[in-house]
Amino acid sequence: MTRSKYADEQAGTAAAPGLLAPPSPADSVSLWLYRTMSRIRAVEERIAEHYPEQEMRCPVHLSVGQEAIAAGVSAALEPNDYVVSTHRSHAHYLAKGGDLRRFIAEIYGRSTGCCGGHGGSMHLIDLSVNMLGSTPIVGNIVPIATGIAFASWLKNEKDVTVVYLGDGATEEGAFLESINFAALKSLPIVYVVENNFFSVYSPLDVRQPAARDVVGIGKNHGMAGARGDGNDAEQVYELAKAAVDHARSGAGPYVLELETYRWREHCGSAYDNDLGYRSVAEYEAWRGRDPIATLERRLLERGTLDSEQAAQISNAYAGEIDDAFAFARSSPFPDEGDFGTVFSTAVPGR
Amino acid sequence: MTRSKYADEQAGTAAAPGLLAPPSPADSVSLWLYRTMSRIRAVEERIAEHYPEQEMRCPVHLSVGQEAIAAGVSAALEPNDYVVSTHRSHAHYLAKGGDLRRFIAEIYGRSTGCCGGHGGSMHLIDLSVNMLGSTPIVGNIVPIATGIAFASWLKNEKDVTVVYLGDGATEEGAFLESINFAALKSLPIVYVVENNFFSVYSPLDVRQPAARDVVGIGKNHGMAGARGDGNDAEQVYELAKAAVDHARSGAGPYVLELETYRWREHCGSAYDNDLGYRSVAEYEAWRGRDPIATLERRLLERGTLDSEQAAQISNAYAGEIDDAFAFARSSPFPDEGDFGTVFSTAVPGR
Amino acid sequence: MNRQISYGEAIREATDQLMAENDRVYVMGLGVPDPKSVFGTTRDLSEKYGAKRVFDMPTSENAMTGVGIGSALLGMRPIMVHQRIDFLLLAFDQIVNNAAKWYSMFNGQQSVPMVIRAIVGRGWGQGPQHSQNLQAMFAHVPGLKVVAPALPADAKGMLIAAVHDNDPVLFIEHRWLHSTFGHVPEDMYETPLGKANVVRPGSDVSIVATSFMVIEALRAAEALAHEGIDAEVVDVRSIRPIDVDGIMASVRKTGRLIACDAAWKTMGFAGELIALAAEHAFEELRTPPVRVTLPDWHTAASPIAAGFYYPTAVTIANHVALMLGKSERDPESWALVRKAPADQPDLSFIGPF
Amino acid sequence: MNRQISYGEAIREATDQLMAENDRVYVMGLGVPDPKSVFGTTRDLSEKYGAKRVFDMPTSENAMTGVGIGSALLGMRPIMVHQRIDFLLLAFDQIVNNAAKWYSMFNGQQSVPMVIRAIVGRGWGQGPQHSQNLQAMFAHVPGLKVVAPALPADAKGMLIAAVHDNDPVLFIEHRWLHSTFGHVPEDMYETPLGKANVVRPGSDVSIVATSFMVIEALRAAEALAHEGIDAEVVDVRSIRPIDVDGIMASVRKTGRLIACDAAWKTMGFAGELIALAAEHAFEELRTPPVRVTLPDWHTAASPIAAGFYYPTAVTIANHVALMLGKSERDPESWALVRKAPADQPDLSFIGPF
Ligand SMILES: Cc1ncc(C[n+]2csc(CCOP(=O)(O)OP(=O)(O)O)c2C)c(N)n1
Ligand SMILES: Cc1ncc(C[n+]2csc(CCOP(=O)(O)OP(=O)(O)O)c2C)c(N)n1
Ligand SMILES: [Mg+2]
Ligand SMILES: [Mg+2]
Repeated sequence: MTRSKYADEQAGTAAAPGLLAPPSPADSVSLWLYRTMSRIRAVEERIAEHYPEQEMRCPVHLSVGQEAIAAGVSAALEPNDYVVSTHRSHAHYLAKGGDLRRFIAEIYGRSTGCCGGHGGSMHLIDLSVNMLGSTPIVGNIVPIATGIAFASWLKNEKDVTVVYLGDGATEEGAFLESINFAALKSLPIVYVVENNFFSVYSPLDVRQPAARDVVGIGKNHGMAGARGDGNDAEQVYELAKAAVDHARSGAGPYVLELETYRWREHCGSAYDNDLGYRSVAEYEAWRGRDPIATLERRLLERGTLDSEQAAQISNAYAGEIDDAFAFARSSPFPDEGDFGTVFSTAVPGR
Repeated sequence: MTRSKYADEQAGTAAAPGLLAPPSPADSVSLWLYRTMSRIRAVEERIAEHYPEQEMRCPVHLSVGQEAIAAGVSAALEPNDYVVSTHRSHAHYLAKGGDLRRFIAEIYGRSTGCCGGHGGSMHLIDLSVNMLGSTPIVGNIVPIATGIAFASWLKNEKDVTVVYLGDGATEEGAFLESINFAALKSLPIVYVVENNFFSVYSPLDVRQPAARDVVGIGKNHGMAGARGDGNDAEQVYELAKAAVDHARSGAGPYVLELETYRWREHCGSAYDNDLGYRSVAEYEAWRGRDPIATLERRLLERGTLDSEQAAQISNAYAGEIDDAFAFARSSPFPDEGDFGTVFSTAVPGR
Repeated sequence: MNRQISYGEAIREATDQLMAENDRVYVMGLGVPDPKSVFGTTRDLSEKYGAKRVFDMPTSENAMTGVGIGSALLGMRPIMVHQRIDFLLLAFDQIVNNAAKWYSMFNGQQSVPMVIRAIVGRGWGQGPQHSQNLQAMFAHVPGLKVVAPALPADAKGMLIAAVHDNDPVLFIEHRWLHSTFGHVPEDMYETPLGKANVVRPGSDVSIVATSFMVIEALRAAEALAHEGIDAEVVDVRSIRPIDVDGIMASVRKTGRLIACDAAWKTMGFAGELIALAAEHAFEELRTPPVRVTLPDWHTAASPIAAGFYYPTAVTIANHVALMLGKSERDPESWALVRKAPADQPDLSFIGPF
Repeated sequence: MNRQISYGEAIREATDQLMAENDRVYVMGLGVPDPKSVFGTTRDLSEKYGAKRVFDMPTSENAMTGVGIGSALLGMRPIMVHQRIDFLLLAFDQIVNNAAKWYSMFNGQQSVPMVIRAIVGRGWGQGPQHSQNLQAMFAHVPGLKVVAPALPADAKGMLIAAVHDNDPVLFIEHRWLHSTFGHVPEDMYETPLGKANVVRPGSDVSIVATSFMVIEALRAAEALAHEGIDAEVVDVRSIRPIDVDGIMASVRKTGRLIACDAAWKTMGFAGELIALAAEHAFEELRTPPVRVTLPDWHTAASPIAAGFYYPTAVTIANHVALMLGKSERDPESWALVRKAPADQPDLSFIGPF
């Protein structure tokens, strides 16, 4: 496995106390992936625990089971690289380094949230880490991402833009229009398609012909691309590294299709296999491919971790999460006066 | 060359008087192609002649130089098959059998026009030959066509829908969305892309990456497709026949990309090489590939026609065209009361 | 017989009867055949009529609208369903340029008998992109019919009328109406498009309201009655065509207009109602007409925002009182008004929507 | 110095100065660098500033709008150009859901300083899909600024103000204005957004007009002056935000309102003006306000239709006369009104447009 910018030290050399802290660049890539996924999982499981209290009064789209993609792609990025995402953006935001407290506060609708309560869970943003936002109209962030990459290109800057999108989003015309322009101008962008085989409760086969190949569609625009196992964080990292390097080198855009599976319901916190839109066998098979357990097994085999350290990491984030929830719940709601300003430049009239 | 439904008789057996009439199913395919192209050319050259009089007070988009596509595709269609088209639809309308008088009257804005003066040159329709309409918003006829094919599919009818679109129209997201659905449902439709290398004055290379392959994009949806010489009417016919047969057999949609070239200005009747957006050498090279002259040469070589007959055909349509222009010019304009009805089912209110 | 069913069930029943009546009717949309069946409004229809006539679609709102239009040209009667009207922003070209124009631009040779069901919402943290009510934009377009029934009986009757109609109809449902109950006849019947309905006669003021605002208006009228104010409530029902005669008859009678609409104020439908009143009831108007609408800003996700954002019965009643020169309100009458958080239709509702 | 240049040239000059001032300004759109350079409004700019900053684009209006927005988030100042506003129907999602909302939905952390130039037309057989004026739909959306200057000096000043502004601005140009001339200062200057302008003071009636209708209103006022009627003409300039104070000051003064807009009547901007007058000038209004607009039907291609479709100075003047109780018009005064076919701005114009 090649090294990323985070890989200044060898695997396993990070000290135990570090294991209890949020993931940091001092980790080896694989350890970073493991810690990042564990942290995202811990955060989302906590959201799921509290969601039924009806105090997070906005939709949430959990990525439990899909963490490897956010982790693997983020590990391949420089801090200045840009990320944007969709309705299902918790993992992307956290993996890019988005502030945990402000995220939880946003779901609780508080003034301390990352959008001050304007956006809710579907509009995560943290400009300090170049997470430039997420939007829930399927596909409509894709042109925005392309424009961000276009601005880098115009300015001759080397920053790469990553946009996450679902398999459903590739059905929107905006996707075709975006990759055509990105390929035309050789923009530094990676389109990361998280194919979890569903759009809400609709399986792929009611939405796309069986032969549809999104990487192939990219190739027919002269765009590089690859497909991979979205539940294998190390594989995702390898693929993403190649994609990001390609984009950064000026060779043009890249499409990465990664297969994965959503464990919990489309929107909300429960499990929904009782609805019957997918088979329990299918679901169980994918749970057997838990990206965190998969990587943990490997790290134990390799001796990068021992089982005590693994357990430590799994539990390492509870305190931080307690704090974020406490912060959110104790934060004030916005005032009436915090709403209603729609213009950045005030002008007369109404 | 295989025979079409029009090929009940052998090439060359059509009697000379027939040569003076509008193309009819009694012709051999190749002769039909030649006559159809000659007729379209004659009609459009007449429009070009009169357009500067400023009595046809609407935009016209001539297809002079591109006639082989309309002719070749139409020769492969059954009368019940459906056709829809774009702003540049004169040739498609005429080749499908659309009424000449009502077409010219429409450009003159008369009540006898095929849209009663509502549409102008960009909205040609003749329901009697299943030419269901044309619209000038780039790409927006493509979903309509897909819906027409979908209705055939729903009704288990074997009629094939053909939609003509330009190279520019394939840049619209609606194109991707349409082919995805057509492939998903295996609809009986042929997407005929007339690639004339320009969108208005913009060449392909400022709009699409060099590697873009519209047939390949179709293939990545599991869609059959082919590319061909759009200035060779017989080749177009062969390709279209295969495409239409494929669609009619239930094997699903088909994309046909045909390369051609527009001789006159994008909109209007003049030549516009003086603008400098394309080289005169390029233009001359394409004029050297005049689809009518190309086929005429072949028919003469084969002995299907002699030069006298060829000349006869070239001049055969003048009378019909005189009549259509006279009809149009002598037709009344619509009355004020002919406008303003926007609903088919009247309801109270405003 | 006074059979009471919900608004959502009324829509399902209408669809069922329409599909049984005419095999050209089909239903498409994201989630239409899925286990949640668009809040139950398409429940069991795919089982009953088959996957060919009741089907899910790709997330391709623009082209799929065109697909509906194209199929309508061949005699089909598509019902397209959107869980949120916001998604139609992607389909404006097909709706405005093709559906609304086909009939007149081709000189009446063909029409587009297509119904687009679009749900609008309120509250529960939808945020700025999943909460809009875009009816004003559609109502500006000649050739489109836009309806927004408030009562279950009208939901059924107007959906049937819409599918029978030869023109494209945008059928707007408010999510908070789905669970409201009312008398709905079992047989098929049409409620005419283009006609408003006086749902509560009164003499002091005309509260002219759309969709869920009719419910708020009725609550306000009830509370106001306890304070001796006799409000007439007019259910607009048809956003376009507008029943100018029907609505103006009420305004001329009372001389006072409160125009209620759960959409942005500026350039919204409430403004059109006021413009019509100024043109058609100039002499009769006794006080300046008033709009009760959403403010001119984007829905914020925070639950606290719902209280500042959505006008309610209280808002309406306060405006009426002010218009009639009553500065004091009777606290007693407020017992009549709904008690639930501003982002929830009632306490039984569990998010997410 | 009283330099007279055309409206089209004013736009070109403003763009040139903006690009020279700030290298973050770029111009994109179909045909922007082509030989016809969008009716000359982008002439020579690609030669001067290079193909990276002045470029053609794929026929992908939706995504390219998003590209503009995304680039604006990184500090660019895109000017996107559309030869017809109709094409924006494909980009509603990006404009409404992203451009107009980004600033408030992300709590003011970023804004979208993007300008979209969109041309509206009149006449010459454009037909139903190439002739719309969709400003009302955009003006309904909080967070969007929509301007439509009528005079060359405002075209320059408002384009400069729009590009300097941090919010998305839709800049609407009427094709028939491009060839009108007026005094335009050479230096860079801003004409403020959000302010109407009294272009002809008067006391008898307020003719409040948008875009090319300002020209028709001025012609009408001139003709009316010969009949002893003193009309005030207000150029709206900013469709949104609306200068309510400025416009209402005029209506309050004259007590009469003719609202002129070259777009469909129902749910159009003229209706909003009348609603505002009913709300804000109720006491002062002496006669019912009147809309002068396009009728509620689709543009037909036939040249004969132009005469039935487009309101002109004559339409306006007739309405004013009627409003003032004058049943007879003075035929003399009509010598002042433009003589050209209804589908042509002047006799020098040669189609197609
Ligand atoms: C334009 C649009 N259409 C429909 C929806 C409703 N919707 C919300 S999330 C979603 C699923 C999209 O599927 P996919 O892109 O695969 O993402 P996933 O939820 O699987 O992560 C849909 C259809 C929407 N938000 N926007
Ligand atoms: C949505 C939209 N964008 C732009 C235009 C302006 N326009 C009219 S014709 C045309 C050219 C389209 O090129 P192509 O599809 O290749 O057709 P061609 O004219 O070459 O036959 C354009 C861009 C339009 N009519 N609709
Ligand atoms: Mg998915
Ligand atoms: Mg072309």
